[in-house]
Amino acid sequence: MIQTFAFYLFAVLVVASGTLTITARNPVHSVLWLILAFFNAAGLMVLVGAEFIAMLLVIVYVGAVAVLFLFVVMMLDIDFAEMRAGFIKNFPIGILIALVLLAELVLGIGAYRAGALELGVPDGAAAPIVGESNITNIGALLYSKYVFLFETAGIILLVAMIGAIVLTHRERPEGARGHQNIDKQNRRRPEDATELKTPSIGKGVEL
Amino acid sequence: MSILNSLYLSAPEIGLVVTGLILLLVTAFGGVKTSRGVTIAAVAALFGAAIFTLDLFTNPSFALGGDIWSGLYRMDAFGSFSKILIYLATIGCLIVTPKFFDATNEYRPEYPVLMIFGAVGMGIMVSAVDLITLYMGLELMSLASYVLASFARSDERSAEAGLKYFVLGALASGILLYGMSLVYGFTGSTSYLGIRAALDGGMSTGAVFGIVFVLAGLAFKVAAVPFHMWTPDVYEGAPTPVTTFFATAPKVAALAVLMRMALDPFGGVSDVWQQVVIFAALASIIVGALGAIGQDNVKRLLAYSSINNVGFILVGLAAATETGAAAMLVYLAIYVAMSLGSFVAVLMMQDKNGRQVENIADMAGLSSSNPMLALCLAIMMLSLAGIPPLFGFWGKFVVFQAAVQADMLLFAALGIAASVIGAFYYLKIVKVMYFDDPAGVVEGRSDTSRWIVLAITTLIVSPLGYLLTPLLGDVAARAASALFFVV
Amino acid sequence: MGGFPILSAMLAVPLFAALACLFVEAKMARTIALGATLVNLALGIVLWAGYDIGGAQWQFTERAEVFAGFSYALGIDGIALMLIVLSVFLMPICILASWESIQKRVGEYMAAFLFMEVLMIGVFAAQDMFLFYIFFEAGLIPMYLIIGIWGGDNRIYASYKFFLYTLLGSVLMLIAMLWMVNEAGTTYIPTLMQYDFAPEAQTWLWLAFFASFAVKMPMWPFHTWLPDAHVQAPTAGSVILAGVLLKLGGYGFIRFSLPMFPEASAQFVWLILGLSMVAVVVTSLIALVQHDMKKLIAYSSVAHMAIVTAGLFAFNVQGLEGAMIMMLSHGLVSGALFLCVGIIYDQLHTREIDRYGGLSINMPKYALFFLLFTMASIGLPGTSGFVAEFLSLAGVYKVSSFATFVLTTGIILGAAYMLYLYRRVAFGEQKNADAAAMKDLSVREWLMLGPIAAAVLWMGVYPESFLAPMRADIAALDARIARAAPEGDAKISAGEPLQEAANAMPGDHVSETHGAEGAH
Amino acid sequence: MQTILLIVFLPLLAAIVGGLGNRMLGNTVVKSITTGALFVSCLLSWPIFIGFLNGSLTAEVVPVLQWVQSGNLSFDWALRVDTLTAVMLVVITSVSALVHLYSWGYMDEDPDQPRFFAYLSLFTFAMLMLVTADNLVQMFFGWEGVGLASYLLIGFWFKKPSANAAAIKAFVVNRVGDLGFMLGIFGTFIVFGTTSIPEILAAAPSMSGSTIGFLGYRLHTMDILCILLFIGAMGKSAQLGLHTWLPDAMEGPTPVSALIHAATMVTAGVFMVCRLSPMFETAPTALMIVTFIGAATCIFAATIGTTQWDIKRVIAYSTCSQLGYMFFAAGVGAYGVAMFHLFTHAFFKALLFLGAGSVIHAMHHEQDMRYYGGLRKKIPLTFWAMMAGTLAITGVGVYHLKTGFAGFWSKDAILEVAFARGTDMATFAFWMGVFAALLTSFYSWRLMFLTFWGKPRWIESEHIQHSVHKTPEEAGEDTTGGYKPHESPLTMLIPLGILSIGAIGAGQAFAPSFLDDAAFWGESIFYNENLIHAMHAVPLWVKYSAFVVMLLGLFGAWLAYIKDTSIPGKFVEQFRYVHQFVSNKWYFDELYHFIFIRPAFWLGRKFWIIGDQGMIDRFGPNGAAWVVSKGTVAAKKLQSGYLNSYALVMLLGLVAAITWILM
Amino acid sequence: MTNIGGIGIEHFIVVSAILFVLGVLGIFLNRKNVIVILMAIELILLSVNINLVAFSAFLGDLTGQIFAMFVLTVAAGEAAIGLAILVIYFRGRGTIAVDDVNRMKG
Repeated sequence: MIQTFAFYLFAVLVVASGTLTITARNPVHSVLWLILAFFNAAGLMVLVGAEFIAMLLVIVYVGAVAVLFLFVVMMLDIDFAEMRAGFIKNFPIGILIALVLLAELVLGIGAYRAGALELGVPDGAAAPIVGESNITNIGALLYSKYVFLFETAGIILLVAMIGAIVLTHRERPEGARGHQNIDKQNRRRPEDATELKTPSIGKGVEL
Repeated sequence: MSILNSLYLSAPEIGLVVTGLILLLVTAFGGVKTSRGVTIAAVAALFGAAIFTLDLFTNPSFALGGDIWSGLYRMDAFGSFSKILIYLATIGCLIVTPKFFDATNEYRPEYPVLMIFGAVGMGIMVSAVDLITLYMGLELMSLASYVLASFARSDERSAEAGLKYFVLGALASGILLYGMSLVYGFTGSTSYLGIRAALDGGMSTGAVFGIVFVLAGLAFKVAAVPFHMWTPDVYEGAPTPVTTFFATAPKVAALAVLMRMALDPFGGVSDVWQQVVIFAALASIIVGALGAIGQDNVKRLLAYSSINNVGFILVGLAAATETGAAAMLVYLAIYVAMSLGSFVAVLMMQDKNGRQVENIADMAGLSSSNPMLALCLAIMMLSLAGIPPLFGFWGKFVVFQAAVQADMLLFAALGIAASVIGAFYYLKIVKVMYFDDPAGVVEGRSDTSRWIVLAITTLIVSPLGYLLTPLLGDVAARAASALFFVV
Repeated sequence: MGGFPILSAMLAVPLFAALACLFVEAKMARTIALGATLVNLALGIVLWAGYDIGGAQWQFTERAEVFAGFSYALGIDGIALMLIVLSVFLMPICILASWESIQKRVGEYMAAFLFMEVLMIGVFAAQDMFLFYIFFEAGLIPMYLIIGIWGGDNRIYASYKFFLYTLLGSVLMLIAMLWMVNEAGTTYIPTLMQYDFAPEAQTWLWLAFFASFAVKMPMWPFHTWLPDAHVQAPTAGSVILAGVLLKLGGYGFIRFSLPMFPEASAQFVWLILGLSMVAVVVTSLIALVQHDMKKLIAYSSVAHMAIVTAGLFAFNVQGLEGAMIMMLSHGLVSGALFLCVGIIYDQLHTREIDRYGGLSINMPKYALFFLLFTMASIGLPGTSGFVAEFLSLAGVYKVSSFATFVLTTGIILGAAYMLYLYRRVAFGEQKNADAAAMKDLSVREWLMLGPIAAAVLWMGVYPESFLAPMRADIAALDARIARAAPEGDAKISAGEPLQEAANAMPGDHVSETHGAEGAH
Repeated sequence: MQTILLIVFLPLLAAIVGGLGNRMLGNTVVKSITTGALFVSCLLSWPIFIGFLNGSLTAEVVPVLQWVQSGNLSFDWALRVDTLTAVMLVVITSVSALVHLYSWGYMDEDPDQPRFFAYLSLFTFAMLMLVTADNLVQMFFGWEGVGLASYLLIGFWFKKPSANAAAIKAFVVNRVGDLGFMLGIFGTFIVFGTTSIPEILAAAPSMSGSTIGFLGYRLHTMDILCILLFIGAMGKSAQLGLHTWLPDAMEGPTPVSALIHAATMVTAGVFMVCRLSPMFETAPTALMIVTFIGAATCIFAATIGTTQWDIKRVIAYSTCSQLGYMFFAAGVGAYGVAMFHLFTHAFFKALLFLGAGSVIHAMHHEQDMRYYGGLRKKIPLTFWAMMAGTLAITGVGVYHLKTGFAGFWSKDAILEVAFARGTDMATFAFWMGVFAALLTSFYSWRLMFLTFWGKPRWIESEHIQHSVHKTPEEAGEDTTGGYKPHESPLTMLIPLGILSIGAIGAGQAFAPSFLDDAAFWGESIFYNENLIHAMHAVPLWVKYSAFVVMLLGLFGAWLAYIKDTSIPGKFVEQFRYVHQFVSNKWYFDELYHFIFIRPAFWLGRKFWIIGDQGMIDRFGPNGAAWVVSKGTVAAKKLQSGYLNSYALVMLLGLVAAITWILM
Repeated sequence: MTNIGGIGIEHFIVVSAILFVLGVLGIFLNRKNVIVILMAIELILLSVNINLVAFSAFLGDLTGQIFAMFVLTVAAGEAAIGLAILVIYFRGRGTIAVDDVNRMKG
């Protein structure tokens, strides 16, 4: 019973916050709604016993990705007032198609008729070991069967990193605003930074 | 399969990754000045990978390879064939790149590194026999591609290209993934073997959805209509060497994946997707041709041309037979040569300030100012149009042969009739170069490496290419048979 | 001829010459081109001389399985022999025709022509269907370039039209070929010529081939590319276009459509005859009102080609041989007419008929040649045109008297437009000083026109030379299609012969009058 | 009999040498070669003719060269010599030789003489090929060859637009006939499986009752074949309907008119009907048509002849009319008679033409008889030659004296045989022939009177004005304008003399052989002995009818052009419309112009502009291009550059695919 | 596992489908801001993850969860690249309004 209630709560919330994410005028609000959606989705995952993924979702998404979004929204310094509201001109047809898709998905898959839905039969190779925790089970698989992909995932993150750096990193030319010479900064001594002046009274200082 | 076996059979990818990592270190410490060295090293690595793959391909004991990495990955003739093409195409693209960035001085050693990782991603894709592997490989390739598309940071068009590519690519990934999730749910497996077995045993509506979503996601990668919209913009906006890359290696990878996906896990239910593929093929041929006709920008034109050609390749897929698959591979191989050649020729056209000439009108009279270049480009164009005796004809020939053998006569007739529309814009390039009065814009001299790439591709595309037909046909047939080899 | 691969040699000579031409300067290119075409002409003569009339159907065969899916199989029968000889005969003339008039990009021009020669010979010599197709379609490229680079003012439109129109026609044929090969399991033309396809399939296959050959011929209403292409092409381009390229369509019909799909061919006789009839009347009338010399001759080509198609689909020996001779004859005659136009075009740079006039006065030799070719074009007996027209129409008569009647009106209309042209160009007052100042034939032009004139007369007076090599092949073809031959409308039914002559006088009456009047 | 090879090919050789040698050889050499060759041919021909005349020679075929062998259709170059051919040989070579000679004088001032002589010789060759043909195709070769030569010679003065137009007209109208001829040959080939004339003639009776399909109708085989072939003959012999080219052909030099358009080529049709007479005899309907056309032409041309002013046109219509006689003679079955008229006609008509040429020569190229008059004394030799010709054509002769000029023998025989034949059509032809004889006499004498009698009216001629550099006003009372007509040179007079002999004596000399000697003709034509007997047995009034109408014509002409020259004016006044109709040649040219030529050009333009450009191109290639360009615009529009719409299209595709599959 | 307190797999599928459609809608109905599009993509990936996890749970097979984990990883990388591209785009153009991203078209 409580599970049913929890499901509907999370489900309604995730849909609502998802809707608000894409409709909010202010991108900051969007990010926040997105975070809410993630939380609720994590709740749904917990409900089916996938605690590890749920936690991952919260940590990776809320902790990293969403914050990254926020960061960029702030950084880009967008004049939100200028942001045009409203939707594109083929809004009705877009909505219509989306609804058709939704209807097809929902009806087509036959999700509403409980019991009529036939899931596949797994071969059991990745069946969870009964009694072990979710995280243990996942770990066991991840480092044995999926080790190849695990490594690949690493490469993907590496590429993402290289990409982000290559794209955004700017070697600022000497003298330009924001240019930093780390060597120079390291070599800096107090005596270089501060100069003691003994100004005569009433004369002021020549800087 | 033991872990050693797995390591051995995936050695090309592993080797490339290791090289990539080392080069990355070199990059990190050496900075921009290592660019050229890193490029050469990357070419060498890719070449080595290609040789090794070739060895795997020709080694009889690995004729049909086997599933490695716990059934996530398969070494077979099909994968090897595709990978060799991918590596060679990547090499070609890498060779012709550095000079391009001379004008803006934006070349960075990360470029070859990204290419290597991209190539690895493609390698993984084409060898994947598990949805997850496929997804990982695809994303590895895609991420590298997104970055490469926006590599020319000073060029606004490059950024826009990257952005469009990224957004739409991510959407496509989303569709693909959603489909994968459905397939997983309704077949209970992510491995191709399991999926095929489950689908052969009967298919639920959910699985159908999954199949369509997956194929739609892949259609984006191959740029088939109606998932082609990104292509012209990205091809135009991305730096030309990157466009060259997009038009070749990832195309091969995406098509190979599509083939494997359609014919292996979904091979038993071909009636589900066949009609959709037929439609996509015809639509691609027509839309590609129509779109190309109105273009003033040669890169954009070639983008539409690639859509057009994908349509022809899909004709082979629509046949859903082994000959069809072999035909697609033959076409792919020829297409890579043609595409590479045409883009390199475009790359070699620079004005007196060293800027890239992209406007078709500026190519006017190229045949008088630079006859060899014009000749090569003309050969490429006529070959792309599928006019014999150029080798491009052979590609069309085999795919339509496959379609005819599969008794899809009307489809074949429509497709080939639509190819005439396509011939129009290829002729337009020839016309501009040969018939129009010189515009005197193209001036630049190009370096030897590009000439070499152009010469090789031109030779392949020229009638001499027909001498390759037995070899190519044989190899493609072997590769295709691997696809139909049911364990 | 022993083992010498003469057909390959004929392909190789111009091919290498073409490659050489790309890299040398103008003067050298001309020489190379002329040399190569002359060598090929010599080889062609050797070929003709070595052809064993009454020997094997396919001679000089060569075969190499170097390709996947098709083979490099060459070989000729009498029909192909004649067309090859026509091609190699016209080529040196084309080169000569371009000797002075082409001044830009000479190397490329010569190369294009030499490639053209390779492809033409290849088409006729190919024994493999896909090899044929490759040669067949490849011809578009050099011709496209020739029209587009060295053509007239509106060359772009013409070259596109030429290229795309003919391409569209031939791609459908490719599909049909693929199906046939799939069905019959061979690409070898001689085998396919004996293969019996199911009649229902034949219909579609025939239509697909028709799409290609009808455009190539060109048959009405697929002809509109031809006037444009001819008008814009340089002289030699027109010569080759009219002389050889149009023959590819006829060759296709005779090599593919008829022997491979006899039933379908019979089924579509009405279509062919109908289109041919329309073509003869309509295009002849159109030719009558042209102001552009080349356009006029181009339209006349359409009319003449209609006779070819009609003859081919007459399903009898006369029709087939007539059509073949018509192809050869038209190749020579229309080629020569285009040369005639080219000769004066080179001097005055206009094809406008009204700009000329009275050329007989200052160019008598030219006028004589022009007259000869005009007469050959309208089928004056003694020239090749007559033998061609006569045989094909005699053949057609066996199928349909009505078609023959309409087709034969072509001889009236043909005479009208050709003589009208001749009158306006060669006769009349010298209206324009510049036209009046034109020089008569130079030695080079003599060398161009003379051989053609000789060939035209030879073919007209002693066509046996040309008929003999084809006889066996035509007979074989006739035997092959005999089973489907349509019934003619003549259908003679015997009746009671008249007992006496129409103007017989009653005998008794005779004796009476005789007795009364006596001898005169 | 290998001489036939020489006879036929010498002119060809001369033509080639003369034509190609042209300016290189010079006028005199070319003229000598061609004329010489013709005289040799002529001299070789007469022995053959005489040989047949006295029965010492028999029909023979001399093969020359294989021509065409295609399936069961084969025909070769071969020269057939029989009586019919022999008759034609002498006619052709004699007239041709004389015309060659005549042309030395007539064409003396022309700059293009070699070309002229080459054409003449070429014509002779073609004509000889025609008459020696052993098969229909070779006959057709000659047929077209003479057509070519005729075309070239009519258009010899190619600077004159009228000459060019006439040349084309001649060729094209002839081609209309050729259409029939060709169809006839094809049909013959279908029916008999051969084009060899002897074989056809042998097989013809067996096919006489059969029917054949033609243009969707079922017709009697032999009738339709003969009609088709006769259409060819109509074209060449300028019979009613296809006659329009002949008067215009007078644009050519006068010797040409004499040779081609009087003596030889135009009679080819008659020759053909005679050659194929056994075949025609199996086709009653066709013969009816031949008779009718012949009779109609005969009277029709004669009416026009009475109103023409151009001296050559009068003779041209006269030719047309005389050909009509020949045809209806053939039509009623009297082929020998037709050939006889052909034979005599060749002499007197050539004579008339050459005489007219001589007049024209004398009158500084003026051809309008209105500007002649009183030339009798100025050019007496020409006058007497013309007189001989006129007497011949009008058929002066007295039956009971058994004497008369050439025309008397042949024309009267035709009238008699038509009467004797007795059928309705033949009787119709007879009456037409009689009436035409009246008109013939009238226009012939009209010509003579206008030209040689009366007062000179020369100064009104522009040609004369040009010559004497005076206007009529300046000349005042002197209507000669001071112009002095001069008699023609000897080269022209000699042919006139020789032909005069023919015109006077040919009938008398050869009538027995041609008319009554079945052995003379042998197998070469269908010879109906009974008919000839019937011919001789006609009533006396029939025999004298021609003579009477001749006198009437003479009287009428004398009345109108000598006695009271105002009569023609009054007559014209009275019967304005009739005169207009007749003098405008029954409006045939206008009619043809209206129903054939104008529509042809109109249709040509419409087919071109509306058909080719407006329909085929517009909806074909250009239409396709238009569709493609619209598609291009649409494709470009779709590619809007907006991410949203790209995503939308992707989604659309996805939804469409799903919907498609689910449905 | 067949259901959790009456909640079957179909419920999860519906939720995920709605989220998926929302994400898609977010992409093509948005004209304001490219960042929101990136967020919409995250929504799509979220829907996929819900699907995968739910299937995994109901199938009793961990593959789905592993898959979801990899999706999460990749999504993070994708977000990083996306934002990086967005940044350089903004640097060049000074705007991230979706409507302005149409320099290239046709």
